[in-house]
Amino acid sequence: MRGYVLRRLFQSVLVVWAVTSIMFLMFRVMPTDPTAMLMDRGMTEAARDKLLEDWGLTGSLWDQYVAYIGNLMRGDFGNSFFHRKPVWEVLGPLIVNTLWVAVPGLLLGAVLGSGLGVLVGWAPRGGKTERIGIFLATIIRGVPGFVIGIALLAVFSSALGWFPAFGMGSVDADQGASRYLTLDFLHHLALPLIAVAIYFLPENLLLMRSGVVENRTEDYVELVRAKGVSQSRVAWHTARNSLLPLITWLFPALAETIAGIVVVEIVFSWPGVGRELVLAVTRQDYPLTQSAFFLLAVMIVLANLAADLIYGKLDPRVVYK
Amino acid sequence: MGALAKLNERLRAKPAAHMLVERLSIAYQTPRGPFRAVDDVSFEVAAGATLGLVGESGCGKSTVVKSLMGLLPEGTSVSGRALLNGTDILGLSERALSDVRWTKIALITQSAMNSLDPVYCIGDQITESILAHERVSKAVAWARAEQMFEIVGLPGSRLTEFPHQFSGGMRQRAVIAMALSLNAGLLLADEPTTALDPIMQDQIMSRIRSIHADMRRSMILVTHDIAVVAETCETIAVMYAGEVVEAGPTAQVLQNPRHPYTMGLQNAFPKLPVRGQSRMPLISIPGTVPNLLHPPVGCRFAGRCPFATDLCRSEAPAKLSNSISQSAACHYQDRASEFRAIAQKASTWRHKDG
Amino acid sequence: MRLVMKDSFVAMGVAILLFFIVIATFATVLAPYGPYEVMMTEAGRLDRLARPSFEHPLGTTAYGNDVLSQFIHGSRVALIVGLVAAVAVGFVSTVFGVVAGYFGGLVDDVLMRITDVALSIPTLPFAIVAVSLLGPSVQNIILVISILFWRNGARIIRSAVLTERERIYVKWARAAGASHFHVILHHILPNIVRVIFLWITMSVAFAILAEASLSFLGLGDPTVISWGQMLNTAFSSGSLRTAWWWVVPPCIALTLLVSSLYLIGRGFEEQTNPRLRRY
Amino acid sequence: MDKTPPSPTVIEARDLKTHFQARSSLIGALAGRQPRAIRALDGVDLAIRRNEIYGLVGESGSGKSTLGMSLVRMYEPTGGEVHYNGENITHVHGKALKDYRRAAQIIFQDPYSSLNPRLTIGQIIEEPLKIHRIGDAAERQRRVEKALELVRIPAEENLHRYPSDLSGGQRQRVAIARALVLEPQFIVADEPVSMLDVSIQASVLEILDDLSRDLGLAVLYISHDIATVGYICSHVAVMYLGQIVEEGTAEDILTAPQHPYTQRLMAAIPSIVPDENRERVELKGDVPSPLDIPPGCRFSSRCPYATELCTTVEPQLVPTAEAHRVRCHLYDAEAVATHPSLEPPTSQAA
Repeated sequence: MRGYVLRRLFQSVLVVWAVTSIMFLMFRVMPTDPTAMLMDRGMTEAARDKLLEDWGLTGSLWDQYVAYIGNLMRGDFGNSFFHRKPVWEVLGPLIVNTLWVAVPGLLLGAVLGSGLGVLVGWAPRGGKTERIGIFLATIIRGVPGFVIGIALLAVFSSALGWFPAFGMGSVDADQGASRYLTLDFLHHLALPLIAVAIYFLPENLLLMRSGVVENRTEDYVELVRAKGVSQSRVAWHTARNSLLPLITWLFPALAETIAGIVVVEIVFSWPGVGRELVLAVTRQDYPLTQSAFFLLAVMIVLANLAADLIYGKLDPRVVYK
Repeated sequence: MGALAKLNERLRAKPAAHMLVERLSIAYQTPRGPFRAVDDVSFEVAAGATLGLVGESGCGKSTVVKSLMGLLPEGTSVSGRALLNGTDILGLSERALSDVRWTKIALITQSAMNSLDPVYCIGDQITESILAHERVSKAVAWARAEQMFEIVGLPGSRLTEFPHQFSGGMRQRAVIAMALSLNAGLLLADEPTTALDPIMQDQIMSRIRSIHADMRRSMILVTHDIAVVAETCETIAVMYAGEVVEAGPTAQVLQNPRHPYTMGLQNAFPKLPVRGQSRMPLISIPGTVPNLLHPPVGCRFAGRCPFATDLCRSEAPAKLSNSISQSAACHYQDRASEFRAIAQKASTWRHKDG
Repeated sequence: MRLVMKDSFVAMGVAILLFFIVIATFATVLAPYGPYEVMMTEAGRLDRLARPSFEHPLGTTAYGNDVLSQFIHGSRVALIVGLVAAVAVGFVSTVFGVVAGYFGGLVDDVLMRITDVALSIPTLPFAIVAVSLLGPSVQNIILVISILFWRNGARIIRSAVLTERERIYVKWARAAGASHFHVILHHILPNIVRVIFLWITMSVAFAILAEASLSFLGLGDPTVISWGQMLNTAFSSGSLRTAWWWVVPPCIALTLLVSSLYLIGRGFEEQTNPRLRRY
Repeated sequence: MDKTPPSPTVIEARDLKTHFQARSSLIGALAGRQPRAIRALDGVDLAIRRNEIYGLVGESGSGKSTLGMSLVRMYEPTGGEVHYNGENITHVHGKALKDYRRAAQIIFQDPYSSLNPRLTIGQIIEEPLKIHRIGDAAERQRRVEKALELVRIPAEENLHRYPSDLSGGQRQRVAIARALVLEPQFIVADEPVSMLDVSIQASVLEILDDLSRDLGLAVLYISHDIATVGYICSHVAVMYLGQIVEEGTAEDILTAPQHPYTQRLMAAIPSIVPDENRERVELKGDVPSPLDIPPGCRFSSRCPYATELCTTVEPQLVPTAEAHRVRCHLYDAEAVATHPSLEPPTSQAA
C-alpha cells in the first residue's frame, strides 16, 4: 500500500512537471512576445534587464527552461507585474478563497447529484420520475456556468434581495483570518457555492443513474432482493457499486469543472484564483497568469490522486503492488 | 442457552414447505407486444420433496423461479396462483414479499461471477440475509454463517474474503451457504452448476443432494440437464416453449416418456458408451422453438414433432394439471409406446430441417 | 438510427437544433438591423437601453444596438465554432482511438500517457491563456478547442475499439488471414460508428460552451458578435441587473442549444450502451 | 475401416509449448524481476490424420483452446513445432502464413458473437474468399451456396438474412460454412456445441462428422464434455494443466479410462439412468493456476492416489496398451516396482 501511494505520488509529480513544461512552451513559443509587454510598462533599461534576468528570459530556450524549473522547485514564482509583489503573496490568500467555494460546492453537487441519481435510477423504467429526472438533468447540464450565476443573481439578489451580489464580505468586514467564520462571509458565500453545486450536480445525477440502471438488473442485485432485505438496502448495493465508475469518470471531468468555478468567480466577483487568472490575462500580467494556471493544474492533479486512493479503498478488487 | 443456539433451534423448527402452483401464466411486456414466457403451468412440490424443472433455453423455467421470488420486472403480467403452505405468494407487495423471501423461500442462483456483490466480503453478504429477518447481533449472525460455511465444506476463516478471491466452485458453495442460512422451507435452485466445469458440477450436485438428504427441505431444481434431474429429483416437469409438456415421477418419465419432446430430448442427450454394448446414435430435434410473441395455435411442439397431425396443428392439447401420476400434454398419449419405438430411429427425426 | 429518433427527447433536441440552424442560415434576412448598427431616437440621441417595442422587439443595448439583430447574428458563431471544432475533434479522436485501441502496444502506451497529462490541464484556463496568447479570433478559438477535446474522444473511442477488438468475428477474421486494414474497415468501424457519432454530438456542445465562456470573459473574436459577447457587454456595462431583455435571450438560447445537443447525445448513449437499453 | 492403410497425417504438434508472459510493471522490470510465464501449453505431441476427428477433452484452464489456437497459428508457439503436411509452419510469416491460414480454419464456441451482426449471411460466408482474393463475384456466389448446402442451410432464403434472424444452431452452421468456403484441410472446432441446446447439438456434430468423411478433413474437436466426444471421434486426448495426461482410441478412453483424472472426469457425467453405486471421489481444491504449477505430477495436488513420488517426480506418457498412453506413475512398471506404495485404482469398466 505504501509503495503504491509513493508510486502514485511520483506519477503525479511527473504529470505536474509535464503540464508545467507545456505551459512554459506555450508562453515562449506563441507569437506574442512577453518582453514587449514588459517594455510597454515604461521601465528603465536596467530595470528591464533585471526583470528579464529574474524571469530567466535571457539565454537559450533550454537555459530559460532550466532556470524556470529551478525557480519553481525553490517555490519562487516571480513577481506580479500588476501587483508589484511576489506572485505567491498575491495568490496565497486567493487559493483559500477558491477552495472555500470549490470544495463545499463540488461536494454538495456530488452528494445531491448522486443521491438524486439513485432515486431516478430506481424509478420505473420509462415512467414519469425517470423521464422528468433525465430531462431536467440534461437541460441543467446544458446551462453554461455563467448563466447559472446570472440567473441566481437575478432571482436571489436583484429580485428577492436575499443575498449580496458580489464580493466576499461587506465593505466594513474584518479582513483577518477570522473573517471566514463570520455570518457575513457565509452570506456572501452562499450564491457562488450554490452555483458551483448546480453546475456539478447534473453530471453526477446522470452518471449515478446510468450506474444504478446498469446494476439493478445484475444477478447479484437479484440475489440481494431475493434475500428480502429492505428496498433501501438494495438501492444501497447498487449505489455502492455505481460509485466506482462514478469516481473514475468524475475526476477526469474535474478539468472541465474548474471552468465552471472560473466563470462563477467572475460573475460573483469572488476573489479567487480563477478570477485572478482572467484579470491577469487581460492585464497581461504574465508571471501571475502562469502561476495561477499552474495552481489550478496542481489542484486537478491532487484531486486525481485522491480519487485513485479513494477508489482503491472502495474497490476490494484493486490490489496494490 | 447462547444466542446462537437459540437461533439455531428456532430455525431448525421450521417445517419444510408445500408449494402448489396452479395455472401460472406470465407475459413480459415488449415493444412488439406481450411475450408469453410461461403459459398455464401447474405443478406441486410436496413438503420435503424435490421437483426437477427441466427445459431448454427460453422455455420459461427461470421465469417461473423469478415469479415465485417476486423478481419479475415491473409491468410483467402474472396470473394464476402459487400457494406456499396454502397462501398465495404471487403479486405480493415488496413489503409483504420481504416476509416470504429467504425466511420461507431461498434461492440458489448460478455461480457466474455476478451473483455476489463484488464490493462486500462473503460473510457480510450472508449475515445481511440473517440480520434482515432475525433480531440477533452481528456476532451471532456471523457465527451462524460460519456454521453454514462448514456445511458446504468451506473454512469459516474465508468468510472475510471477497467474491473475486473465490474460485467458481467456492462461489457456488458460498451461494448455497447463503441460501441455507435461514433454513427456509423451500429452496429454489436455478441452474446451480451451469457455469462450472464437469467435476465441480458433480461435486456441487453431490453436496446439494446430501444437504437435501440431511435437512429435508422442499426443493425445486431448475436445469437444462435431464441427467442431473434423474440423479437428484423425485418428480420431474419437462417444459417446452412456456408450457409443461410432461410431468410425473422422474424414473417413470425418463424410462417411458409419453411426450415426443421428452423422447427427442433423451435421444439428443449425449451418453457415455458402455463397453460391449452398441449404442444409440445422437439425434437432434429438427426445427426451432416457436416465437412466443406469436405462439402457434395448436400444440407448440407440432412444428418439430415427427408425429404431428392436422389435429396437433389446429388444436392445443389439454394443459397438464397437478397430478401425482405421469401425464403428458399430447393428443396421442395413448400411442406413446408406439411412438417410443419409432422415435429411437434417426430417420424418424430427419423429415424436416430448419 | 430510427430507434434513436423514436425517443421523444431526441426528437425535441433535433427540433431545437434545426430551429437554430435555420436562424443562423438566414441570419442576414431575418435580422432587422446590422449587429453593430447604432440606433438613434427621433430626437437624434443614442437609443440606449430601450425596452422592447414594436421597432425593437428585444429592445436595445447600452450602446444603442438592436438586441434581436445581435441575437440572430450571434447564432452563427455558436454553430460554426461548434460544427467545425466537432468535425476536427471527431476526426482526430477517431484516428487516435482506433489506432491506439486496435494496435495497442507502444502507440497505446504513448497515447494513454499523453491523455493522463492532458486530463490534468484545466480546460477553460488553458483556453483563456492560449487564446489570449494566440490572439482572439474565431479560427484560434476553434484551434484551441480542438486541441483540448480530442483527448477525451480518443479515450472513449479507444475503449469502444478495445471491446470490438475482442469480438470473436474479429479473431476469426485474423485467423482467416485478413489484414488489419480489412478488419478495421469491415468489423471495427461499422460497429463503433454510433460511439463516434455520440462523441461528435457531445463535442459540438463542449465547443459551443467553451466559445461562449471565452466570449463572456471578454476573449471572444471582437469582430464577430456572439451570445457570450452580448452577455459580456451587458455584464461589463453594469446592465446585467436592469436590462433583462438584453440578458435573457442569449442565456436561454445558449442553454437550449447546448441542451438540445445533450438530449440527442443521451438518446444515442441509451442506445449504444446495451446495459441501459430497455429491451 | 481398420483394414485400410492409415491416412496421411495432416497436422502434427511436436513438444508444442505456448507460454504467455504475465504483464510486468515497469518498475518491476527495472528492478530486474523476471516476468512470470503462464505455461498454458507445456509440451504437447499430437497428430491428426485425414478423415479423422480427434477429440481433445479437458476443463477450463487445461490449455485445450490454447492448443487449438496455436495449431491454427492464432498464437505463435514459444517452443516445439507444428507441421502441416510435413512442412514446419511453426514460425512462418507473410505469404506462407496467409497460405496456411487458407488451409487451416477455426470454429469458435459462441455462435452469438462469432458472426458480425452487421453483415448478411451471404456476406459473412463470402468474406474469406474476398480476403484471399478468390474468384469473381459469380464464382464466389457459387462457392458460398455450395458451402451453405454442405451445412444444410437452404441458400435461397438465408443469403440475405442477418445473424440475428437465425437460431444458435443455425448460426453455428453458418460459422462452419464460413470455414469450409476456403476448402481447408484442417479445422479446429473449439467447443462448437457447448453453448447450444441439447436438442440441436447432434445436428452440428453430425455435420462435422459427415464433412470429415466426405471432404477428407482433419478435425480437432475440443470439448469439456467427454460424453459428446464418443459420438464422432476416433481418437481422444485428455488434457490437464497444459499437458496431455491420457490418450488413445475413443473406445479405450471412454470405456476403460486409466488416469485418475480421466476416471474422475467420467464419473462426473450424470446419467439418465442413475447408478447409485457410482463411486465419486471428492477431489481436493481447484485446478492449480498455470502460473504456479506444482512439482512432480501436475494432478498430484488433487489426486486421491498421490504418493510422495508423485509430488516430486514428473511422470511421462507411458504406453499401457496399443495406442493408449497414460501420464501416471501408477502405470509405469518401473515406478510401481520401486515404489510399492503405488496402488493402481480399479478401472471404471472393470
